[in-house]
Amino acid sequence: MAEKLIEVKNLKLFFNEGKKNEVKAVNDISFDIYKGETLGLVGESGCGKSTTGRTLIRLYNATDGEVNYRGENVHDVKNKEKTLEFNRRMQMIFQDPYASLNPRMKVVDIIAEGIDLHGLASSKKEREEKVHELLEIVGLNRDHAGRYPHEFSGGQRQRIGIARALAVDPEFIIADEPISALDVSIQAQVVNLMRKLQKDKGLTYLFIAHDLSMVKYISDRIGVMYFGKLVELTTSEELYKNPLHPYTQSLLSSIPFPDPDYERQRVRKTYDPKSHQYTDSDDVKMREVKPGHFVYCSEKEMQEMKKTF
Amino acid sequence: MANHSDKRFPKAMFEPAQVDEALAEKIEKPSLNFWQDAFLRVRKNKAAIISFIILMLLVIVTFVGPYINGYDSETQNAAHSNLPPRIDALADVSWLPFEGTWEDRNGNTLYPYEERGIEESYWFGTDKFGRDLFTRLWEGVQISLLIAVLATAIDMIIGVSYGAISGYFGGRVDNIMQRIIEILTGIPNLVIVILLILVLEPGILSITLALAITGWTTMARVVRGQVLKLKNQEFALASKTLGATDFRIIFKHLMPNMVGVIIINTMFTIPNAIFFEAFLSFIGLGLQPPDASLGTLIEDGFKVMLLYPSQLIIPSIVISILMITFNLMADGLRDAFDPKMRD
Amino acid sequence: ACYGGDNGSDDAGSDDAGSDDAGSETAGQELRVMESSAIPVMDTIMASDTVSFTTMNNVMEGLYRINADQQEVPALAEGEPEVSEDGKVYTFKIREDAVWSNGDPVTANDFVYAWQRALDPDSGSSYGPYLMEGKIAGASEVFNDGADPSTLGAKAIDEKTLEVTLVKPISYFNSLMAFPTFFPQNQAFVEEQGEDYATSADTILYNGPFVLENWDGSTDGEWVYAKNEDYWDADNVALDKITFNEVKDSQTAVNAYESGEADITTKLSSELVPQYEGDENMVSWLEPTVFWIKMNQTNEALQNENIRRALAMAIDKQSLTDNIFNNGSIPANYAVPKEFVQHPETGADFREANGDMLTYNVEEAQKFWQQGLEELGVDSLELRYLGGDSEAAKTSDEFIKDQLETNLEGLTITLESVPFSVRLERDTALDYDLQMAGWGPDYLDPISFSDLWITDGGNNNMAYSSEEYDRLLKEAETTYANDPVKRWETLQEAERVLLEEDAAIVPIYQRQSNILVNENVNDFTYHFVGPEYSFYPISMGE
Amino acid sequence: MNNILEVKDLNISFHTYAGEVQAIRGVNFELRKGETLAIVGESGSGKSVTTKSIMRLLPKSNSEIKQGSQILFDGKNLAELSDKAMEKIRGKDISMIFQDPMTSLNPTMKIGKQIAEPLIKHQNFSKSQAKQRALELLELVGLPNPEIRINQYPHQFSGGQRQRIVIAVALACNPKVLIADEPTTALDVTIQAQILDLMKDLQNKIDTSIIFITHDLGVVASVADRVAVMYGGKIVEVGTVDEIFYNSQHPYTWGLISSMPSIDTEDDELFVIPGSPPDLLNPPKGDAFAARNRYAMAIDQSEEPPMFKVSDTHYAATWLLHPDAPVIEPPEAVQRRRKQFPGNVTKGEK
Amino acid sequence: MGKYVLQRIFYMALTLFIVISLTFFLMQLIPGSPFSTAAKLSDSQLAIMNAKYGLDQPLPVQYAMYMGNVLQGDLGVSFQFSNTPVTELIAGRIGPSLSLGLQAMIFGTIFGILLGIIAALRQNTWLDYGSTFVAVLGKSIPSFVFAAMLQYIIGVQLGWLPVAFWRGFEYSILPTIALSIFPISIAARFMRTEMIDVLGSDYITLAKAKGASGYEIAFKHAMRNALIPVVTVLGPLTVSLITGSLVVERVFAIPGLGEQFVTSINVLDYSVIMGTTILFASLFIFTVFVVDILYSIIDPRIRLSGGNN
Ligand SMILES: Nc1ncnc2c1ncn2[C@@H]1O[C@H](COP(=O)(O)OP(=O)(O)OP(=O)(O)O)[C@@H](O)[C@H]1O
Ligand SMILES: Nc1ncnc2c1ncn2[C@@H]1O[C@H](COP(=O)(O)OP(=O)(O)OP(=O)(O)O)[C@@H](O)[C@H]1O
Ligand SMILES: [Mg+2]
Ligand SMILES: [Mg+2]
Repeated sequence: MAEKLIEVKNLKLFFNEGKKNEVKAVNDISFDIYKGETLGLVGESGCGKSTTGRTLIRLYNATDGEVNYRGENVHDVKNKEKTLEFNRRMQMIFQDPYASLNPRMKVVDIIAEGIDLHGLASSKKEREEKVHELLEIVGLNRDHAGRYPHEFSGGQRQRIGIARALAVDPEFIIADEPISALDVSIQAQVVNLMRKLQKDKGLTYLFIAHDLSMVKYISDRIGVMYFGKLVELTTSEELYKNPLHPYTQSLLSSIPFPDPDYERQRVRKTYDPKSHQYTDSDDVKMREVKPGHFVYCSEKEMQEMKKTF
Repeated sequence: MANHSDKRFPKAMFEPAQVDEALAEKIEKPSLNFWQDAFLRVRKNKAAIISFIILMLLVIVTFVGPYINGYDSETQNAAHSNLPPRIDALADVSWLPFEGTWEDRNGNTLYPYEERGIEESYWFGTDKFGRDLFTRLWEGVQISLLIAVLATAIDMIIGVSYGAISGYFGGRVDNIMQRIIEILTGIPNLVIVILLILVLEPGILSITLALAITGWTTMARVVRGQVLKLKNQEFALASKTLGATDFRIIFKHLMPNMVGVIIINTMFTIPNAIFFEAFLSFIGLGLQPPDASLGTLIEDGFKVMLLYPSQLIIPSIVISILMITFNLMADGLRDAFDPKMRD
Repeated sequence: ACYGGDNGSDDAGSDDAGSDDAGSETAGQELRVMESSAIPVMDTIMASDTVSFTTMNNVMEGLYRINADQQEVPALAEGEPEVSEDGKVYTFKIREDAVWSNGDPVTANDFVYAWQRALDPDSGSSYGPYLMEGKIAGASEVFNDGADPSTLGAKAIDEKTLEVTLVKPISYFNSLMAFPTFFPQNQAFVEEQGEDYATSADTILYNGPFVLENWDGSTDGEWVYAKNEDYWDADNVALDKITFNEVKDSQTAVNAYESGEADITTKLSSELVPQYEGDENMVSWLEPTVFWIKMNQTNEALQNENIRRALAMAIDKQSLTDNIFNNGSIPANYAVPKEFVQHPETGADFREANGDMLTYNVEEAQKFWQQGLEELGVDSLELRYLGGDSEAAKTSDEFIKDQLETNLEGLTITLESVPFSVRLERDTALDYDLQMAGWGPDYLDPISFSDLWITDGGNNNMAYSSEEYDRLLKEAETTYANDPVKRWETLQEAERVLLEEDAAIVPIYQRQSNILVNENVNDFTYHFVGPEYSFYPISMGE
Repeated sequence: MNNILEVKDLNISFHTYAGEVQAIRGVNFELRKGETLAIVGESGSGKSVTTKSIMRLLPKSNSEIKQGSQILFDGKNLAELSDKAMEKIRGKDISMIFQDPMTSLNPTMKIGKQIAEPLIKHQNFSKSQAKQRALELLELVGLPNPEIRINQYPHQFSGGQRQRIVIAVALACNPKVLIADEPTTALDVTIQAQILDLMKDLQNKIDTSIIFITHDLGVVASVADRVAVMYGGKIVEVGTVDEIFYNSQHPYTWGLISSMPSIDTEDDELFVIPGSPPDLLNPPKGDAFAARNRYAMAIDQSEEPPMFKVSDTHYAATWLLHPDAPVIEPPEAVQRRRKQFPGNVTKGEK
Repeated sequence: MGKYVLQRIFYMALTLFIVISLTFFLMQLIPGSPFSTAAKLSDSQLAIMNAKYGLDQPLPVQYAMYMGNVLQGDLGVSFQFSNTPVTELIAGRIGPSLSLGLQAMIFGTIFGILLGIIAALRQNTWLDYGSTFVAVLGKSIPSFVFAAMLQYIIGVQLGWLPVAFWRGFEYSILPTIALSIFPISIAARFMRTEMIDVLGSDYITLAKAKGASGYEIAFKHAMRNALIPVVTVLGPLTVSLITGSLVVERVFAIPGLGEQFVTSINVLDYSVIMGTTILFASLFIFTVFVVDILYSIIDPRIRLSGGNN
């Protein structure tokens, strides 16, 4: 595959480290993101997806492990220019649209902030035009530029966040549930846009979401997280066809379909982490069960999985 | 639900048509920034506007006042000491205290103008040196306004930045900066001021310096508290991921979210400074007599509060008007900076 | 601790009984007084302030006491002392019936002990040396040179006989004996209490008309006198109880007075006086305190007598006291106050003979001014005026500045108002041109004013030096020491030299004290020097 | 009909500096006892505003419920109720799950307390009972370690966890009407399914009526009895869930259905409704959707379409249903999508 | 937390040490000595006195001696009240100041907060303006005027309450009111502005949705979120109030510390100045610490260590 853009090695992030209310939000995960691909990240809510994303972009300092961007550990960069450079290349769409918008700033200034910071517009007019363009890209209209965040609906706020991230022409975007608050048409619009940008500019995404059909549609590969751990990682096709980890299976069985009749009859699988019955001697880790298909399992489980195909 | 399908429309109306989006009227509004916007909004706050007008009138009077009645503020005339206010035009309006009389402790009315055979009228009366209080009042207000501006500037420049930096960077920086404030506050003001008397000539410069040494610490601590509260909010983080410098985050993102408390605190700084000045003048570091300020006029008037109440009441009314209009304007501003408020 | 219900009720019962007793006792005469400060010290040798002196004067007693007519009358002294021919040795008999509140008799040794203590450098008394040096034989040696305390010229001849030897004859020595610094102390008691002596009402012995109650030390803002039944003259003390409160603000005092919470106010600040003009409850008296401007003669311009004279005559003092202060203070055209001392024989006031000097006269002043300027060869002068930071000081400073600048063309005055400690420091360092200062005496004799201005005198501090003046003072103190009339005239002559000839200082005003005294307080008694009030003559009633 | 809630001619505007935003322009619907009404629609079309107005929670300072609007609950017009009376209804009879869980929780109050509060207030629970119940609720919404979590502050939770807390708050008092504004957007599908089950349970037990706002048509299919589709401040189509999924009439509904990717969508591009949403500051004349409607007709530009009846339960506001209008087949994408529905497949198999 | 507290205690001690040292030296720069104010001392007497109290020693020696004593809890003796130990002096005077300050603080804070909350709830109504009016007047009319008017009107004219002195609760009412005007106006003004901010937040809407009454909203939900500036300012104000207010003590003839301190500076009573400074500074420093802790209690998002990551 193509060049590695991001390499995450044994990343750990614990909140309240060492205290009795310690939370192991991200507990030793490793994965790579290749240039130009979209890596989907799904998993139970609260399993550490946002935290992973936020650590990649250095909003949190990793407790342990590395995040290499083009071979450089982002947590080591101290130099100002480098930092600014990273900030432009790597962007984040926040999960919480409202909290991430300054209530005292107008939409135009929120979106243009990146433009201003990185000097991407040569004149006021250009700046304004860029903002308008971005607004339209995300399905808002230019009149919205002069309003304040509280005047928007949830989905509209989300789109402002997206426009803000896009404004700086980043090459890697961490999108933390960027579309969950949008109506399907706008979702489609945003996803189309992301795909188009990816095609045109070779953008790379870490796409965190719950809507599995959307994740599947947009992602090249998908990682499944459970409780601070990455439990399965493979291409999206493979994941849907051959979910190996029981949590993944449970997840897939729960996808609601837009068909009332079907929904009335659906059967779900549930996942109970105790079912693994790991013992201390089991060396549970990510194992490549099939080429390109990694599962978090013990040796014994791997053998069993292998038997299925 | 009513069904309108029976209503008849011309057939032609059901022809397919392309609706041009651009047809929808688009009124381009001038794009204003946060501050301009706030200004526009403050204009709609009635209390603020009335306050502003009163304040402006007051400022005008302050600057022309000393020249309109022909007295100057410094000439002493002991024979005319402690005269009550008398305005000839208003002397007959009984509910206004401008008849030129005092009342003594037993409720007897005294007629000092008549008793002393004084022809002139002093609109706001005279002080114990027989100086015209009308002229002195406005000159005093000028000085006090200057002090207010100074104090505000110090608060804004030193206090706000200091607090913001301390709170934002946190950790060691905060630790050191906060300890410095503690030290500044811990050393008795009076000791510092007395030392200043020794090295400085009295005057505006000394007042400024005295204010600059300690006047801003409350502001710094208030701002720091707000910054601590705001700095970890998502929107600040979001800006950080865009590469905003700390400076920018502080001033563009956090500051607009704490204008409220900054304004309020300034409103406390101003009267503090005005009376601090009076105190400095009293101990010899502030203004030199015969110069007066609102603060010193009030202090002087206070001493004769029961005998010559107008000497206290008039300057007190002026400072109250000043402060109330200031505050209502400040509230207006505060609301204007809050985009959630109705237009 | 035990909180048993029974115990508690027992306690309550006995408390009740106690307060009943107290109630019947205090049903008598009670007075409520406001004082300008708490009592800083109750150790007689350590006191240096009016409130302490006043308290001591009422709860203790010395050989003499000043009465309502400002005359000294024997107190602990049994009649007048025997005075030696040369006027240097006084022999006092001490009353047989004088006792301390612990029952001990007051003895001659109590005086000797107290005075020796006052001169012990380790005790840190300031008034001891100040009042004894140069007056009582051996005082200076004991204090400065570490001479044996027993060499002090104060001896107990027997239990009730005290012999005092002076350095020189002192005509006002008896009145000095009314000053609390010279009060006796009970040696056994003082030594027993040690460090704790006089730190609260319980650690003091009393021998005066009252005893102190409820006083917890110098921080206590409220204290009480109770009648001393053992006082030798207790029959003539009417009041049973006096309550004191510290009140710093005179407006507050007036308010408390007006609302009936107290009977006697502190001294009224000048702003309050006009309100009570003509009110018969306002008691006013002219204090022997004079305010003047010192002119520092290290300044070349002020060495010029014409300039000094011009300054002295250019200030309308009458206007200051009448229009600005308006509190009964009077303009001072003299250095020794009015209504302070009287001619030893005729009883005429000091002022009667000497009259006014350096009175306000603008034309004259301007003439002198021009002349002075010519002599100096300048046409304008700039002088620094060191003022105080008290209210009255500021008022007069501002007025004087205006007067001088208006009346003397070419004069610029820069006001420098500084805190008291700074002013004194600059006074000592002669770091000023003009300085407003005042002086209140500690004993009733003109010399307490006159000796301020001798060359290098402790309070001169303005480089004034006149051979003539020094000579006159020396004469008064030595040659005429035993000739009161001559001495009197010499001191008057000295004042003339100081003012009329040399125009050395600019006298400004003499202060008047005003206080409000409830109308049912009879025989309110104030004093000019040392202790301010005596309460024992007071009685309550219509 | 057993309507627990009836909204009649609801008009709501916001007064902003830019002018009057006419967020809701004549909304009518009713909610029956025990049913789930799903509201779907364009983001910004007024779903949240409508539901907030039922609770009378719009910001007082700049919103205005226009004269004539009626919100009938239990025979009372909520639009005109006093604040005091409203307090009694809120949280007890009607409760609401807010869209933005991050900012909806009080940052300085432990979440346990936030859940317990309505219990103590409306159900007269004691403190310890309320705590017990709060623990149960947290368990029910699938939050692990509730004993520890109950004493934590909102910022210590992930987005989805907060959403679950908000749900717990809303469910606390067994409300008669539950308004759920995108309650599961931040949840993974397994938890989402749990939550949906929870709501159904509630409904079965106490006959709660639910207004369910969501963008996820899958969820709609799974929970809704009836569906209302909103666009530009109006309800443009309403019908039973089957009618909307299998026989939708409004071109906007068609657009929505076409835009959905399904698990096996392979297209390069997802279908998008062209154009941008109407500007509610100056709402367009006629049909607000006209500008984006492939099938727009001349009349759309001047006349607002009324609700045309499709069946007793199915109405749609589009001139296409006018007898004079040309008969139009739903776009091919919709037809294909309808066929693709897994339910269809199973139906076919049956 | 424990570590943080320990660290702060160390810094508190350090700060106090610096304050003491600086005050010590600054004070010595003021010309004069405590004895020079007694004009009647001759030079030789002065010298003896200075020697007695060690004031003739070189400054560093004096300093070392003083610090040594302070460490042993000995604050020296007053010069002005001859030989009274400073600790005794402060102990004898702090009582009235302390109880007055606390009363004023408690009353003022409660009343001020109420006033501020009412103003915020009824923004731009006459209630709001009225509360602003009260708060502003309280601050713009100097305290000496206010205190004197209270005394004159309520005490003298109406005779409702005692005019002066310190003899029991009744006597403390007027001075308490006079003092409380500071906390009232501060609490009212800050509360108003912060409350208005807070009342606009989503979580207040949620609280309303739960059926909380106006009272519950204001006090249970909004107040705490609005408290930070109030706490910031009122904390240290408490210290100034309990260590004595010159003006109020003077007007109501209350034997408190405020008056004492000012006099001690005027007469250069070194040890009293130092003693009072130590008292004030340590209380102040401690209060600032408490305020910082309060921050993190009030708003759990504020982290105590305040580290910047
Ligand atoms: N406080 C406000 N001030 C001005 N306009 C507002 C305000 N609140 C909402 N609006 C506007 O009202 C319209 C409807 O908003 P609403 O929140 O109901 O949308 P929604 O249908 O819930 O959308 P979403 O699915 O994105 O949450 C939007 O256009 C929005 O911009
Ligand atoms: N500041 C914090 N302090 C303590 N714990 C935290 C903090 N922030 C997050 N957590 C915990 O860390 C875990 C992971 O949170 P994270 O936000 O990464 O979840 P997520 O996978 O994004 O979930 P969701 O899909 O619900 O957004 C959660 O259990 C959360 O409670
Ligand atoms: Mg998340
Ligand atoms: Mg919404």
